[in-house]
Amino acid sequence: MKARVHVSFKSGVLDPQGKAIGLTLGNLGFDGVGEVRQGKLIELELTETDTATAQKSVEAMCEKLLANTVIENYTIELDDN
Amino acid sequence: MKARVHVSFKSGVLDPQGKAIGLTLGNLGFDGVGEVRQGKLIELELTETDTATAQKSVEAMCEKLLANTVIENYTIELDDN
Amino acid sequence: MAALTARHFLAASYPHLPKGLALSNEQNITPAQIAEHGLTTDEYKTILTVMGREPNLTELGIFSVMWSEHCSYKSSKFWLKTLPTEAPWVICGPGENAGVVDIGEGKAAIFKMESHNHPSFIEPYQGAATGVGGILRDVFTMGARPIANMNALRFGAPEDAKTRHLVSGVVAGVGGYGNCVGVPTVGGEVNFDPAYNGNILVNAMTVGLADADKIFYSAAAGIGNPVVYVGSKTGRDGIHGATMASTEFDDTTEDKRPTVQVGDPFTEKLLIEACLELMATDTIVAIQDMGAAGLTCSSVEMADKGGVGLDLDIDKVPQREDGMTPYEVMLSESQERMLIVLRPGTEAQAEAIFDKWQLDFAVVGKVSDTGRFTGRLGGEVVFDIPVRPLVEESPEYERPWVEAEAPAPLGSVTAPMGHMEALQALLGGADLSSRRWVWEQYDHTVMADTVRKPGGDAAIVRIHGSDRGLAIATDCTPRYCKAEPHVGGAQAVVEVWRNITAVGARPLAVTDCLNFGNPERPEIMGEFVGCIKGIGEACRALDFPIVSGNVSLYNETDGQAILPTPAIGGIGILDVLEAHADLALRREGDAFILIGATVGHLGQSIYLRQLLGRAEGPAPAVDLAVERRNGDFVRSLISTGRIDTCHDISDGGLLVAAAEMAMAGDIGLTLTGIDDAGFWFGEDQARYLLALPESEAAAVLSQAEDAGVPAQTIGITGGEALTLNDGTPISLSELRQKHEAWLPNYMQNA
Amino acid sequence: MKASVIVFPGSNCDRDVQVALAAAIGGRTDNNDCVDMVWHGDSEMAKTDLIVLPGGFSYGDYLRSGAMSARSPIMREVVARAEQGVAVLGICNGFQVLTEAGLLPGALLPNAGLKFVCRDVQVRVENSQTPFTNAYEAGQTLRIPVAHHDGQYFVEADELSAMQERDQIAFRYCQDEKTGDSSRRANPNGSVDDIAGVFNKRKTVLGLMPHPERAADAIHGGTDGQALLSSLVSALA
Ligand SMILES: Nc1ncnc2c1ncn2[C@@H]1O[C@H](COP(=O)(O)OP(=O)(O)O)[C@@H](O)[C@H]1O
Ligand SMILES: [Mg+2]
Repeated sequence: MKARVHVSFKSGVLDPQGKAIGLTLGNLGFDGVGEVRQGKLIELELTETDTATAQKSVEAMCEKLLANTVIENYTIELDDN
Repeated sequence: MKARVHVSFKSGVLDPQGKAIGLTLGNLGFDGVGEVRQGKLIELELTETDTATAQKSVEAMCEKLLANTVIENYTIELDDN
Repeated sequence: MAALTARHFLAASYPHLPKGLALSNEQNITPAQIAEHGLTTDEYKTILTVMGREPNLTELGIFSVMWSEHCSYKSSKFWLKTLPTEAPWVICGPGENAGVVDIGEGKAAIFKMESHNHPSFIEPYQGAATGVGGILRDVFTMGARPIANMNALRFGAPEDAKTRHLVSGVVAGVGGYGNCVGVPTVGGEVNFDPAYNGNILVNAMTVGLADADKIFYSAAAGIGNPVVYVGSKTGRDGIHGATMASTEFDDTTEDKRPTVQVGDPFTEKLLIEACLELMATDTIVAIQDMGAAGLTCSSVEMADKGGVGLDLDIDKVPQREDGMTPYEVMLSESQERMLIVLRPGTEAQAEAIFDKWQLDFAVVGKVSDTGRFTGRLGGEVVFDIPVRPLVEESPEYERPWVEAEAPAPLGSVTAPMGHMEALQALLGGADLSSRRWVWEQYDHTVMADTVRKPGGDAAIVRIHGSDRGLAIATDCTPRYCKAEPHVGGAQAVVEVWRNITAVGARPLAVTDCLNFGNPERPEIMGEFVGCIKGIGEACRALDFPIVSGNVSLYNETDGQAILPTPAIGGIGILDVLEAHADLALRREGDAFILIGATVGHLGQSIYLRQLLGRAEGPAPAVDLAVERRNGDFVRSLISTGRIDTCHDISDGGLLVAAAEMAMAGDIGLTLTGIDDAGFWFGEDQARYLLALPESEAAAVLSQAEDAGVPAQTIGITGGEALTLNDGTPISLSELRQKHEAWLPNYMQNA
Repeated sequence: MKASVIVFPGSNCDRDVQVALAAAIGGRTDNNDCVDMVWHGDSEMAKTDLIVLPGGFSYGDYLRSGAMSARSPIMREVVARAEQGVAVLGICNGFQVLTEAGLLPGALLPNAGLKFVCRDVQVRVENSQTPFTNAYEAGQTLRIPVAHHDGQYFVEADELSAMQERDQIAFRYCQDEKTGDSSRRANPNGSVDDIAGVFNKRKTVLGLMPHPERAADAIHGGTDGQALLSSLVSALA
C-alpha cells in the first residue's frame, strides 16, 4: 500500500517560501495569482495491507516524526491498489 | 480556483531527504516501510475561472519556476469549487 | 538501411580479428555507437588491438569513459608534463587524488582544485553542490580531514537573461554542500564576462590536513585482497550521452536517466567520518574515491597503479534501482561512494565502522594477478579488459596550435571622468563590487579555526591545535590570458603567490584548474599552450610547484569559447600565526606606503574595460625576479612583526586597493600622487600597499632601498573619508554603501 | 566539572565546542578529560553536569532541522537529565533539536531571507540571572557569529508573552552600534521579537542560534562567547 502525507504550515505561521514563489511568479508576469503556500508531500511504500492498521501506523509516524505539530498540520491519504 | 502542484524528483534521481526519513522511521521501530520520497506540494490561489486556461497557465509556471525539469516531474490538480 | 557494423567497417584493416564474441553481448558494435561514445575510428582500432577481439557494449562504455578527455587528458597530457612538480617539501605531486606537501611539525596539507562547469550550467544548485562533494572526496581519500574550501566562479554578463539564476543556484549549491558537511568555505573569486554566457565555470578547491606519515594512496596491492565498496548506493545518475548508445531506448528513458546527479552532503559528512575512523585503524591497503566515470575509473586506476588485476562481482554492488545493467553500474556517477582495498581478514572490523555510520558496505571483488579488469554478473563474465593497455594505450594528442597574435599597443586613453568618480563607479560595478552577498551564504567560521575570513587577500585558517596557520588563495585574470596567454598564465600564479605573501605566509605549492575551449581549434590550443608555459615559468621562478590539478576543455557553445581561464589555487604556511597581516587599516596617523614600481599600465585594465568599454592593449608585464624580490621583502616585514597592515594591488589598481583597505578598517586615508589615470588605476604587477606607524616609516623605506625595492610614501591614514590630492573627500560610508550594494541589488530579483 | 557533548550524525560543531569547553573547564584546549563525547545511538550517559547539543546539520537538516535527531535514543536520556535539573545547552542545530524534543518552546523555521546566513551579529543579554549568563551584565551587547539556514524563531503570540513574563528570553538581536551599518538588518533571520536564544521555565535549558564557541579565542577576532562557557563553569563546578 502507498501512503501520501501532506505536511503544511498552520495558517498562523508565515510561509516565506510560498511568499517568495508568489512574488517571483508576479515578476515573471503571471497575473492573478493570490496566496501561495508550499508544503511537503511525503510518499511512503508500506508492506501493510490492512487500511485501518496502515492509517494508524502512518498517523503515528506523523505525530512522532513527519510533522511538527507546533507549526504544521498533516493529512494522510492511503492508496491500496 | 485553486491549483495544487506536486513536484517530485524523477524516479531515477536520488532523493536524499526521502532516504534519511526512511532510515529514521526504521530507527524509530516502524517496520514495513519501503521506499520513501519527499516532494513539494505548492498550493496556489488563482483568479482565473476557466479550467483550460488555468491549466495552461499553471503548466507554464511549472516549466518556468516551480519545477526543475532536469531532475523533477510535476503534476497539476485544479479544483474549481 | 541496416547500419554497417564496425566489424564490416574495419574488416579491411583488421582481417585477423577473431570472429564472434566470447562475452554476453550478442550485438556487434556499430559506427554510430562508436561515435556516440565519443570515440574516433582510430581510437576504436586501438581498442580492437588491445582487446584482440571486438568489445561488447559494456567494454566499449568502459573504454569510452577511460579515454574521454576528462579521464585520459589526451589533449593536455603532453603539455602538463612540462610543469614543475617537485620541491623538497612536496610529498606527493600530480598523479594521485590530490597533491600533498609537508608543512612541518609532522603535518601535511593535501589539496586540489576541480571543475564542475557543465553540470552547473544545466542545474546550477546540484552541479555546484556535487562539484564541492567531489573535490572533498579527492582530499579525504588521501587521509586528510578537509579544513577549507575555496570556489572560483565565472558567470556570463550580468545582463544575460540566465546569469542571475545561475549565480543564485551555484552560490546556494556551493554553500548547501560545504555548510552541511561542516568545512568552512573561506575564499574564492567571482567574475562576470559575456564569454561565459553559454559556459559558466565552477571550480572548487579543498584543502585538508593529515599526519605526514599517514597518507593513503590508491595503488591496489596484495593478490586476493578484498575490494570493498562503501558509501551510497549506485543509481542511474550521470550516465551521460554515452547511454544513448544503449539499445533499450524508450519513452521512459528521459525519466530514468538523469544526467545531473543530486548530491547528498549528509551522506558525505558520514563518509568523511567513517573513512577517517577506518584510516585510524590498520586495515587499508589502498583507497580511491569514485568521481568521474565512477566505479570504472576508480577500479582501473587502482589496478593500474598497483600493476595488478581486479575482479568485480557486479551483483554485489549496492544498487538503488532494480534491473541495472552492468553497463549502467560501471558508468554511473552516483555520488558519495568510495572503493577500498582492505588487508585480508579486516572486513568485519571495517564493516562495523560503516554500519555505525549507517553507510553501505559491500565486498565487491578482489585483487587478482591476471592484470585484467573483469566483471561478473550471475557468475558470467560481462567484461574482461587488460588493465595496462586500457590505461597506457589511451590516446595522446599533440594537437596543432598557433600562437596568439600579440595585441596592438594601447592607444591614448582619455580619462572619462575625475578619479574619485571613477573610483566610485568601479567599486560599485560588477567587476569590483563586494562579494559579501556570496560569502555570507557560506559558513566560513565552522571548525573554529578561521583566522581571516573571505574579503581579504588570502584566507587564513589555523592548523588545528597549533599556533601556525595556512594561507589559501585562488586567482586568475582571464582577460590577461586572452590578450597574452603566456603573460596571463604567469600572472595567475604570481597573483596567488602575492596574495599569500600579503598576509605574511610563505607560499608552498599550487593546484590548477585549466578551463579552455575546444582544443581541436589551433587558436584555442595556442591559448592553452601559452598559459601552460607562463604557469610553468612562474612556478619555477617562485619555487611554487604544481602538485595537483584538473583540465576542463570544450567549454564552448556555438563556436563561442570562454576566455582562457587557468584558475590557480595556492597555499602558504604561517610559521607564527600571530605574525600575519590584514588589509584593514588599524590606526590613525599611519604612513601609507606603496611598494613596487608604478608605470601606469592601463592595457586590459578594469578601468579601461568598465569605464571606456575597451578590451585593448597588452596585459601588464610580469617580471618574475621583481615579483620575488618585492614579495620576499614584504613578507619579511610581516613575519618580523614590523607591519600588520598590507594589501596587494591587482584588479582596479592602486586607488581601488587603497579604498578597500580604508573601508575594511573604517579609517580614512589622505593620498597624494600623480594626477593621471594610469597612476591610480593602472594594473602594474608586483605591488603592495602597507600601513605602519609614522615613526617607523623611515626605517622601512631605507630597508627597501637596501633591498632594491621601490617604495614611496603616498599618504597617511585617519579621518572618516578618502581624499585624493587635496580634492573633495568621499566619506567611507558612502563608498561602502556603493561597494556593498551592487551584488545584492542585482540579485534581488533572483 | 564534567560536560557531555552529544554527537549526532551530521553534527559538525561537536569538536569546536569540545575544544572551547576544554579550555573553559580545564584551562587547556586539549584537555578532554572534562568533556565526554556521547554517541546519539547510546541510551545511557555517564554522570554529567552539563549536556551540550552542538551545531551542524544532523541528518542533513532533512525533513525539518533537528527533527530526526530529536528522536535519537540518547534524547530520552537527555530529557530525563533535563528533568532532574542538569543544565542543557543547544547551539544552532542543538537549539533546533531542543525545540523538536519539546525541551524548549517554539520552533525554528527557514530564515525569512531563505538563504543561509553566516556573519557576526550583535546580541543583547536579556537575563543575566542564570547559570548560562551570570558572567554577563543584563543589557550587555555581544558580538558573536551566526551560521544557519533555519534560524527564524517562531512561537505563538500568547506563549511568547508568557515567556517574556517568565524572563525566558535569553538573547535578542540588536543593532550593531560600532559600525552603525544601518543597511544591515540586525535580525538576520526574521525571528519573532528578535529572539536569538531562549530558556526553559527553570532556566536550566538554553537554546541559541549564535555560536559562542566561534567567539571564544583571540584568533576568532572576539571572545564575547567565552563568558557563556565560563558562566557555566562558575555555576556548575
Ligand atoms: N592541470 C594539471 N596540472 C597538474 N596536474 C594535473 C592537472 N590536471 C590533472 N592533474 C593531475 O592528474 C591526476 C588526475 O586528475 P583527475 O582525473 O582530475 O583526478 P581525479 O580522478 O581524482 O578526479 C591528478 O593527480 C591531478 O592532480
Ligand atoms: Mg579522485
